[in-house]
Amino acid sequence: MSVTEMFSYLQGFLSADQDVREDIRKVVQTLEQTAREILTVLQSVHQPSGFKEIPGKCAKARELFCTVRTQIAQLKTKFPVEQYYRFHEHWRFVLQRLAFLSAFVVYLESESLVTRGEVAQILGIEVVQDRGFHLDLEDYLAGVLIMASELSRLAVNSVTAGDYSRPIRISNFINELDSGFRLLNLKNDPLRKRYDGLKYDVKKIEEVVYDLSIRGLAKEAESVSDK
Amino acid sequence: MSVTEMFSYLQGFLSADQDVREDIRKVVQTLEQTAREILTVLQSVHQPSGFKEIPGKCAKARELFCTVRTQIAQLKTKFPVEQYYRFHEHWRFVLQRLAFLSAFVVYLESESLVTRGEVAQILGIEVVQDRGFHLDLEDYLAGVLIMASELSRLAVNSVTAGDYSRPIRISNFINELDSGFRLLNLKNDPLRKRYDGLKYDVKKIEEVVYDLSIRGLAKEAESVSDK
Amino acid sequence: MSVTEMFSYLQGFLSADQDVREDIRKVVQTLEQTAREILTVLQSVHQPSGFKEIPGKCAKARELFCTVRTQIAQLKTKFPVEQYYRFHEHWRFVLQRLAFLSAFVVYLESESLVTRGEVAQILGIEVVQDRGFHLDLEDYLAGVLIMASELSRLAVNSVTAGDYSRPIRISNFINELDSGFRLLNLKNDPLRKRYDGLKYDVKKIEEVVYDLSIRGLAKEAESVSDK
Amino acid sequence: MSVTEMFSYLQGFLSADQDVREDIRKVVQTLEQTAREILTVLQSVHQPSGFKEIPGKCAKARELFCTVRTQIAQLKTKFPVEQYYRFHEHWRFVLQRLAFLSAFVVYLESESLVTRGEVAQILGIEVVQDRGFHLDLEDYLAGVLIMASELSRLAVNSVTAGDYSRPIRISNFINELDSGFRLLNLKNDPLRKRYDGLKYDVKKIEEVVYDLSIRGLAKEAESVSDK
Amino acid sequence: MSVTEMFSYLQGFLSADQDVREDIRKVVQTLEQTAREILTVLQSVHQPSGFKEIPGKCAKARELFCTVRTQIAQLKTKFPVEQYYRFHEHWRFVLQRLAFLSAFVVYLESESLVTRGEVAQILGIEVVQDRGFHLDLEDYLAGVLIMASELSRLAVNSVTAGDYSRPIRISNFINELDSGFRLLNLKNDPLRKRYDGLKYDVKKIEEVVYDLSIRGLAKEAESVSDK
Amino acid sequence: MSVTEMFSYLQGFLSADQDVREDIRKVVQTLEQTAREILTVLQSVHQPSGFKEIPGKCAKARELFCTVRTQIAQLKTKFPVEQYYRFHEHWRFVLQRLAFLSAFVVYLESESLVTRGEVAQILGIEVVQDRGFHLDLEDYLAGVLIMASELSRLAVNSVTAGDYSRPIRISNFINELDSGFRLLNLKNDPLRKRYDGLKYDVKKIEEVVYDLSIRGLAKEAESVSDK
Amino acid sequence: VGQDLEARANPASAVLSVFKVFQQELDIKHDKYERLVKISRDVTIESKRTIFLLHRVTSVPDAEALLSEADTKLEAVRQKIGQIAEELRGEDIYQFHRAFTPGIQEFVEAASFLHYIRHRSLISLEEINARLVFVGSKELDNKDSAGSPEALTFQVTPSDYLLGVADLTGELMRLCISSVGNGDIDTPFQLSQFLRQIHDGFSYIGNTGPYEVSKKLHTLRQSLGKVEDACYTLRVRGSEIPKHMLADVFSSRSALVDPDEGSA
Amino acid sequence: VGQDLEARANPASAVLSVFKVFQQELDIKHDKYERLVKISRDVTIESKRTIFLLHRVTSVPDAEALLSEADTKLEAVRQKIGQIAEELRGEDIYQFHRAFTPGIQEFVEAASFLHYIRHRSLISLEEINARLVFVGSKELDNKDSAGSPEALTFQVTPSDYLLGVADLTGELMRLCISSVGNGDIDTPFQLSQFLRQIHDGFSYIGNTGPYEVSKKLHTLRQSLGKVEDACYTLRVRGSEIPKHMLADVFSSRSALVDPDEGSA
Ligand SMILES: [Mn+2]
Ligand SMILES: [Mn+2]
Repeated sequence: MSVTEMFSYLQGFLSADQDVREDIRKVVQTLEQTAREILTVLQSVHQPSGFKEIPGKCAKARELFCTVRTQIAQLKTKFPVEQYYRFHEHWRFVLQRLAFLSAFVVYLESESLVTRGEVAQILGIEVVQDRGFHLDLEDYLAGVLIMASELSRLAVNSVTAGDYSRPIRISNFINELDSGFRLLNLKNDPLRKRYDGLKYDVKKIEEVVYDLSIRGLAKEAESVSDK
Repeated sequence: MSVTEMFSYLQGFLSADQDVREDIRKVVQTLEQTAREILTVLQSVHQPSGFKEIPGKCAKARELFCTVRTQIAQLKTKFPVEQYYRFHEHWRFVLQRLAFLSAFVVYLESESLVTRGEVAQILGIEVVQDRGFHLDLEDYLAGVLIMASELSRLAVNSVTAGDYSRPIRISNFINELDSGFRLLNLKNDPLRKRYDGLKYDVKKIEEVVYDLSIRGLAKEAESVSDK
Repeated sequence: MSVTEMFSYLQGFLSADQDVREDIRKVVQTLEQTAREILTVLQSVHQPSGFKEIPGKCAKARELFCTVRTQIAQLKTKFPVEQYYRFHEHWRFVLQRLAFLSAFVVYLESESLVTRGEVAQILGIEVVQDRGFHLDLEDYLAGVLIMASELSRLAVNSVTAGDYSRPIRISNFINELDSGFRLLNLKNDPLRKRYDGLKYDVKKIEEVVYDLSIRGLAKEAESVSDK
Repeated sequence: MSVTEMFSYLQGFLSADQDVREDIRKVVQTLEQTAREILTVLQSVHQPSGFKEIPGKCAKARELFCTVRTQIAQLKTKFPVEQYYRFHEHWRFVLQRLAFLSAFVVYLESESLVTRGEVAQILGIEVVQDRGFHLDLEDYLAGVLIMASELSRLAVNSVTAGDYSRPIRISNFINELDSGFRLLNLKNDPLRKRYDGLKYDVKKIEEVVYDLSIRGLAKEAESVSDK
Repeated sequence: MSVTEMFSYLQGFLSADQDVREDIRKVVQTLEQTAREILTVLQSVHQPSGFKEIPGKCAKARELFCTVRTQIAQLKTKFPVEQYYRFHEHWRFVLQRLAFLSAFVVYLESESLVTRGEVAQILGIEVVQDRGFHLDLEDYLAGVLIMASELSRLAVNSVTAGDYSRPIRISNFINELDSGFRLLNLKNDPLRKRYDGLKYDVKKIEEVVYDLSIRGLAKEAESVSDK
Repeated sequence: MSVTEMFSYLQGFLSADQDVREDIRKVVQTLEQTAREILTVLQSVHQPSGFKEIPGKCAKARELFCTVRTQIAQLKTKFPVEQYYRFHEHWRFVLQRLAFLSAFVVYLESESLVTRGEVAQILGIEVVQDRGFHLDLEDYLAGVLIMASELSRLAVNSVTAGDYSRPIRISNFINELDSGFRLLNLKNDPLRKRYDGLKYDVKKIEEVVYDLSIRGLAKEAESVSDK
Repeated sequence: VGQDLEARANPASAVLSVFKVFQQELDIKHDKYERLVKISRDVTIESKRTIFLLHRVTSVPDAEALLSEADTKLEAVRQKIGQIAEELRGEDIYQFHRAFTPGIQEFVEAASFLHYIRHRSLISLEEINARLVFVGSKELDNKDSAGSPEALTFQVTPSDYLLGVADLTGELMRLCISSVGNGDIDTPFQLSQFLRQIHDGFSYIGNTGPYEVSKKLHTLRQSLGKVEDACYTLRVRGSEIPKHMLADVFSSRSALVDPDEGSA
Repeated sequence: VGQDLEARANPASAVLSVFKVFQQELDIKHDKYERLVKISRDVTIESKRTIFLLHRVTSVPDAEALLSEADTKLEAVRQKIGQIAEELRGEDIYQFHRAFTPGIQEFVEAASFLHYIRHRSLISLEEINARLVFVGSKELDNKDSAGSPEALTFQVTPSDYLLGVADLTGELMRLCISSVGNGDIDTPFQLSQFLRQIHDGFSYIGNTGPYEVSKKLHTLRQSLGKVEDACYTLRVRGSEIPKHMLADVFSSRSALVDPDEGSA
């Protein structure tokens, strides 16, 4: 085989790789679009009027997650499954956003922490790597941390909207999350940096609860929720 | 499962990942050591005295590649084969050096371009990804480009050592290589940058040949090699 | 001695240095793990339920400091004592965290400022450099400043938990600390930056006391503590 | 002891530390001044006229090294010897420059590689840390690498000045040095980056030798030096 | 003049410049020390006990300003008067602090805004640039803004100390100041950033007044001060 | 129009913009492919054997320029003609390469400098901006400068191929070009950097001519071409 | 000029004569670029001053007078943009875009700020562009109205518009904090609503916008946080009114509890 | 202006009236700064063009004519610097230094380049400053010579001078490479000598100079390397002459071997 033949042959590999990346990029773009739409739907919970409509908003988001699953199904067809990490950077960002959105929907619905398995299910992917396109642990954790910061904003806006009990529930939830993260031995990577942000969220929410407590609104909230 | 249990469980994954990376790093260090030893063996070809000993040096290098194969064999045991790209960054640098060293040995032995398959064989790895730990196409090409730059140095030192025919042969070889690379549609990545360096090697070698020509040394070389 | 012999000999030094650093890194990782565990124990004081259990929590933390002492004892064996500052960066971060944890325990126990000597004792190290592995003054001060920020959080959470007198005591303590720091002539370094954060803690705590005062809760607190 | 007393006491330490650093800075400034003067003396060897005066220039530099020794002697008195690494950053830069200048003088005098011991002797310091103010291995190596780059410049200017044999000797020397460095397992630090520059120096000098060879000037040089 | 002579001349200039800066730095350090002492004296006004002692504290601060004047007098001798802005950065920070301290003393004494002229007088410097070492307008304004932030803290602590009329007077004062600042067209510089902070001070004070109003404490305060 | 509608509208615009860019990128890739093919055809002139085939190679290149014209025609349809500079960056690089290739073909054919109009004609585009898709002056000049560097290489290889008159003609041509470029006032942009490279090309060619002169080969060449 | 010396040396050189033309073309272009940079700097400064002026709206009694003063200032900026349009007459505006984009963004910021204060809504790109139509080369000079009525327009690009609006949010945040300080509790709630819409708009656009927008998103998020915090504080403290001496509050600070009377 | 509205609202406010004065003071300062930035940009551009013109010196026959053209151009730059000096009249020049330092550095580069070409030596800071003395406010306007003969001077700072000279070395390197290309082998050796002196001067100053100088030292070292390489090449190739048809060379390229005839 001459050098020319050899390089022609190699070019085939390069083209194939570029085509795969091009294909992935396109699907990822549609995924990003859908993720932004879900975000738009869920962000309305910060509106004073949005509080009553949470179940409706969640249902709406759940519908859009169908689209997400279809799009991810398409994404899976674009490359051999064992090359997940070869192309990981292409979808890592959007996958973290989607993990966040899943976690946020689940929290709004049930005030509980979504598990990695649940996120995988919502997105129509696997948890464990050997079973196919999966949710990397770091990406799941990043999604959870993005949600924590959204919840600290929600605590503030709940009060503005006159809901005094939600912040207290958020506070408990976030504290539990913080303890959980303290069990992890994180490397000095982007995830660690994101985790360092969590303590600001914790503090912010504690201050909201404090404001309610000192004005006797926390008790009021409790008694309301007791009924 | 409580949040605490969940995070304890997740920590298991993180620890495992960190251990794998630690193990990989250690084996990669031994590989780097061996690569430096092979380089030291091959560097002697640039010495005036080294020109006659090329076959011996190549044999010596071939022996050291045995060690490389053993070390790569160890490396393979450190992580699941389908996670190659997850840890690629750890060995990418040394693998490119080893591809260069393989290409250089083969060139010194036969004045021909090593194929990706041959490099894989020398290193005891696969060409195609699905068959296991393999040589990424980009890493192979990077190795070839490092060799091109080494050859421009060799052309210069050949003249110093009084060998006037080798630069002309190198020139032909490098021109062929250059044409080959021109068939490739490279992305704007480190490889592309390395390839941009090739034209300086081509030019340098052409200038060596020019220097020989204008002094009538090129003809002399031809007539010698004709005999 | 030939150049080759000389460099072989020098490589011995480099390897030894790398081994020492590797050893240090490993022990430091275990220290970080223990520090996170102590933090988890002490974090519970921010919970409404945690206020009564402070003595118990402190005792628990004191126990874990035994582990810290054992780990630091190991750390000391990893390098010659006079090269403390050569490797300082490796343990500086965790040592500041441990100084903070010591200061926090001591404050929770006795509402007094831990001295550098006490911290050194808790960690099983020296105060003065010439006597061995010691606590750098800057690291001690950094630990104290981290505690100040933790106390501003504690003041907030005390109110939530219905303890109205603790914030006032914290306020006095932090004011004293602030005056103390004002005696120091700090360079423009990370410590200075941390110290700049202290004034936000002071202000926050003053606002908590204000909130109590304007609602007549401060007096209530005093009368309670008078009894 | 009140907090105020405690901080007054601590301020004593901080002031002492700042005074030490101030003192060190001042001596280091005088050292830098002397180092620049030595450099100015030695740089004249690049002048066409400077070649004959090398012994004189070296003698001049040797005299200035007396000043250096006096200044370093002063430096040593400014801080406790076991705190070398605490203040290392203050003199690291100038010590590397001085190691370079020592290596350059020794090379110009004897065309041999200065040992770490010789540099230490020229500067009036120790080699081994436990014996006092010493020359860190990395600083010695950095100095040697700076010299390598100066020698590649010298090879060029030697030719311009009509000295055709010096570049060939420099080439041999640098090749030996390169082999030496290849024995070292350098970390990914500034020293490694500097070492990466060595290969450009090697190549540059090889090209000078090539230019001489192809014009028959190398032989001429040899025959001259044979006499 | 030869190139060497020219550079010697320039080097002389640069050395002189460095010496001047060194001298300035030293005096500035003593100024910073005195400024911190004045601050410590004035900080006590935030203490409940401190409110009655304001005149005494102000007198104490006035005394310390004598030291400031002496120190600034020394500073003036360190550089040619027409090169004020060449070295401005060295004392800008401390001058702003001193302007703040002057403004704070004057406010505490007379509840009025210190004029630029008064600050200049307190510090023993000029107002107008051409008359010598002067107070830059931006530095005066920065000092005033630092005071505004201190006053918002004072309003909070006044309430804690049971003084309900002071916050209202502070509120009027700060509002007038705010109107003044609104007239200025600032660049995107540190002053602008500080001015943005003023809005938060105004807001904080408004909140204090509001808290007093809804509790009828504002009226009480007015009637007290009316008497 | 509501804020949401406005952002939808803007998003539409941005998406459209992205689509246009995507379309442009694709056509530009095909252009780059063709440009590389033309280059490969023309590269053979550097081979000893290639000198006789210049006319044939030029013809071959001319054919490939038909493809270029078709591809540029497609490119033109991808965006509104008056927004040339909005997307300029996408094709600037390839257009400069194509200008170079046009200039090189024209030089090889007629040893004259291609005009901007001729390049435009070869590429099927306009010269003047208001008439549509045109050749920016800077891009034309960049192309000419790339050719200059190619000609310096050609001068070297001509000698190797035994053609001693071509370098002298190239020398005259390049000198004229150099005079032309000296008339321009360039900004500190890539073109300026490229123009700085021209000086090295001129220098290189001068050296070739010098080498021919001292060997009497230049005269020989002239007398040959005089015939 | 130097080229003449050259030309005299090689009178017949075709190359030199075309390069002489090139020299002119390049110099003309660079000169135009420079002029645009200078006008853009003026536009920036005057726009910034308009923004400062507008912040005074919360502290003056006669807001209308101030707004009309802002109109006058912006009209002057508009005239400067007219100069830019004049320079760009017949040019591809993207060719010189980098020269004037900072000024145009600042103008969008100022114009949209004024528009918000007056109309409590977001000015659209079309509304901005509609104002940037200039008739004749000296529009102000009314005597010359018989001259060529050729309309000259300047088109703000969607990207510049977006970047200007992103900066507007910072000014709105400042306005919000000032309003609280001035005892106006209506404006903050209005502003938080409005800012949230813009924030949601930007997050809808996400990373499809120009790179600089993504960079500004962080600041935008912070501004929104500050405004939301301010509203939160107002709400929390408002919750205490009923429990303490309510009558008092009504009499002394009626504005606080009557949200319809905020300073619009 | 807005302040009037304010003042009308609080007619008695002393605070507002002093802040009105502050507003003026700040605006005057910022306006001056802006004007200086603009003049500085002009100085930069014209200096750069002078440098380009000077590079033509190796390719024109009548160097003197070109140099006098450069003189004229630099005189225009000087006038612009006169405007800067006018703006700075009575001011502390360091107050606005950041506004005009880029222009002044470029002027130093151009003036020292011209000086080198003419005198083959480094212009001193004093020589530069001696030229920046302006008599009267409109020095060019000679009719007005009866007016105030008050001398206005501009003082280039040593730092700006050093930074300009550091940049000069880049131009000298370009000149050197061009010279080789034009067959002038004398100039490169002269230049390498001169550049080496400047290089040694800068390394003597080391890190005691302003921070920007240290940054430029690397480029300076590279330029010196290029010039030394060029001289090396000339020497190496020169070594071959005696061995091949020496007569030929003498006849056809006498300039090459007669170093006294280089284009000075
Ligand atoms: Mn703004
Ligand atoms: Mn320049």
